[in-house]
Amino acid sequence: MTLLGLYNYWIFILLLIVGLYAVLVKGNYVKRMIGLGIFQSAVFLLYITMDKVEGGTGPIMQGVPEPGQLYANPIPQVLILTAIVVGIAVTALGLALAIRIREEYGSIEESDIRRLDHES
Amino acid sequence: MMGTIFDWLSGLLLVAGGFFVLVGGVGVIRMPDLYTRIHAASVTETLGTMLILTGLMLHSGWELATFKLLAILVFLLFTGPVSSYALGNTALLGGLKPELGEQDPPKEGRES
Amino acid sequence: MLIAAGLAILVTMVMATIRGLKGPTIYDRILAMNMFGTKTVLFVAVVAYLYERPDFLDLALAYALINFIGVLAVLQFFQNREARQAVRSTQAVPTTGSDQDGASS
Amino acid sequence: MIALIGLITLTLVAVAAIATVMATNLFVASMWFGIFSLLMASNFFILDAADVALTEAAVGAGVSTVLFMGALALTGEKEAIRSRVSWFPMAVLGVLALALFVATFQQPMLGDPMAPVHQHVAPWYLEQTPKLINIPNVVTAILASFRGYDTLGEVIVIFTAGIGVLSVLSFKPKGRQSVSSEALAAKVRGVQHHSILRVVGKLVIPLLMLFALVVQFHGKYTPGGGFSAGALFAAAVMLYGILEGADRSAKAMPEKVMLRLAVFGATLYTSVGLVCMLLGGAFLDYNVLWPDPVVGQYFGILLVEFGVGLTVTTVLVMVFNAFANRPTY
Repeated sequence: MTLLGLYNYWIFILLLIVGLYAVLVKGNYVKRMIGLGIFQSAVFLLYITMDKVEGGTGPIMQGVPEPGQLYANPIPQVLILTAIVVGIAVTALGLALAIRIREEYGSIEESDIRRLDHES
Repeated sequence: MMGTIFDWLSGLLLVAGGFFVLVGGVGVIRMPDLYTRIHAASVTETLGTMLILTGLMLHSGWELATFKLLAILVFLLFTGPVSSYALGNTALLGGLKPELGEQDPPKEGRES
Repeated sequence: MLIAAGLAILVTMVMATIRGLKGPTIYDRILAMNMFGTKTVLFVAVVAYLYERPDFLDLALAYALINFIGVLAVLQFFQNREARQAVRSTQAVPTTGSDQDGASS
Repeated sequence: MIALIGLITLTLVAVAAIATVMATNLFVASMWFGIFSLLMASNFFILDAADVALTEAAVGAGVSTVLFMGALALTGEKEAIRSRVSWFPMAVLGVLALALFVATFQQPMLGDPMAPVHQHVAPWYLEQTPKLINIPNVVTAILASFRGYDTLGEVIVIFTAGIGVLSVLSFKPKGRQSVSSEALAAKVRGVQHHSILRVVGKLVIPLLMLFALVVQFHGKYTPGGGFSAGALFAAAVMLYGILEGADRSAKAMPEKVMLRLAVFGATLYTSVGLVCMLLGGAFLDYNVLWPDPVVGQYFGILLVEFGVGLTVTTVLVMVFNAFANRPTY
């Protein structure tokens, strides 16, 4: 059971590596943005894993809270709540750049773009 | 007394809903082509959803949450079949042929 | 009972994942995504009761309204694709050879 | 039992992530990304983060799928397969994975109440929110009041990203003929010939907008707030654009108006802070807005959340309209 308490962190590592793999190795720009999305989600998972308190509940109080009531830590939630929307805005910017690159080069593969740059 | 009856009923509905959801899931894996799979998935989307959400409604009693569950149920009953229809329609227009059995079905009645 | 229903939903999610991984056609993947949408609604509703926080049902409500959009966007993309390619090939001036849809593999 | 459910969903998340990256068709990849985000949101919910799950639901399942589809329509969906993968990035990834894996053994276990993160300011926030601000949703209280400065920065980032998208897409390639959006619109009718979809879709749009408003203004009491409400409202506009054609959604939500509203939202946030300064408080110190500090906090949070919601909605709508109305080159 002790090891299961670390499972969230391992999945976090896996997602981080998978996302980073897509960003580093894949040559397609849209695929890279998807990889970046997975990478972001990995970080979100790490933060949200931190907020859980055993026996606690979501940090939204119902009426007057009982004295011993535990709540999940709200701070990581606040950070991630804003980060998700910032993440989609940044993804949109990346996709817009990919669209422009496609229009100029006719491709969004890095190898093609390198070749075209080299030729000209 | 009423409480326990509702509890039993809600447990029954939840288990039945879980069963139908599961059956639909098996169907999605086992069925031979897309259209039959859509058919199987629809079971989870209508019958399973209805049973589970009704079970939850009975579980919660007469509260605000009941109305929320009712709203969820209504939305799912509207959107689920419609998106199934849209998917099937798109697949058909996209040129995916349904996998039909032979003209004379075999006597055993086994699929494909 | 709640747990039984929750586990049934989870197992169905696993099955939908298998279908998505196997799915011979692209439509099977759309089907898997569609199934995932509804299953998530049910899952969130059941877990809200498991946690005894029915006020979190708002989330399930949001899902029920939202996941329709994803499926529609996908289908619209699909239906537009052929028309877009047809228009592109008739109207656009052909440029370099590597222009065809970035498919210069 | 919940732990077991968490294990299964996390494993599914991992499977979905790997499937996303392995898919060579970008269309399939974004489909898997949608599944990934649904699972991620379920996970957030299991980990007691209802607000985050709501935002992820609105953004991940709705908005991001729509935006990826819009981009793929313009860039093409096939990914070139690379046969040769250089060893260097793989080595970096391997070392990183190993280092992180070793580091996890010093991390606090999941749900450990003694973890350092729970010892710092979090107990103070949980204790003082009912007294100082008196709203049940502590996340909203921290977001809009205690850490309002931080959120202002995030809003400005979102606004800047929106401006970035518009300015990147304002360039037109030279010397290449475009397929005009009219010619395309004549051919591309999308889902518009499906009467059933249109009828049901139009039924959903007003309800979605209403729900977004509930999330916006009731977010002090239930999960919600400006960020999730903005994404939900934008999703409603996107649904309209999908059902009726993007040209119509651009007409209903013209870029000029959207841009001004986005500016207004960000300015509203800042000016609430400045008004607080004029009234003798610190920047974004809502206590001075009203004789009773708790009421002052109430109004401050209301206005600030409204500014956030406005900016998020308009930026996402602008991005959608810019993508969907882009002529194909």
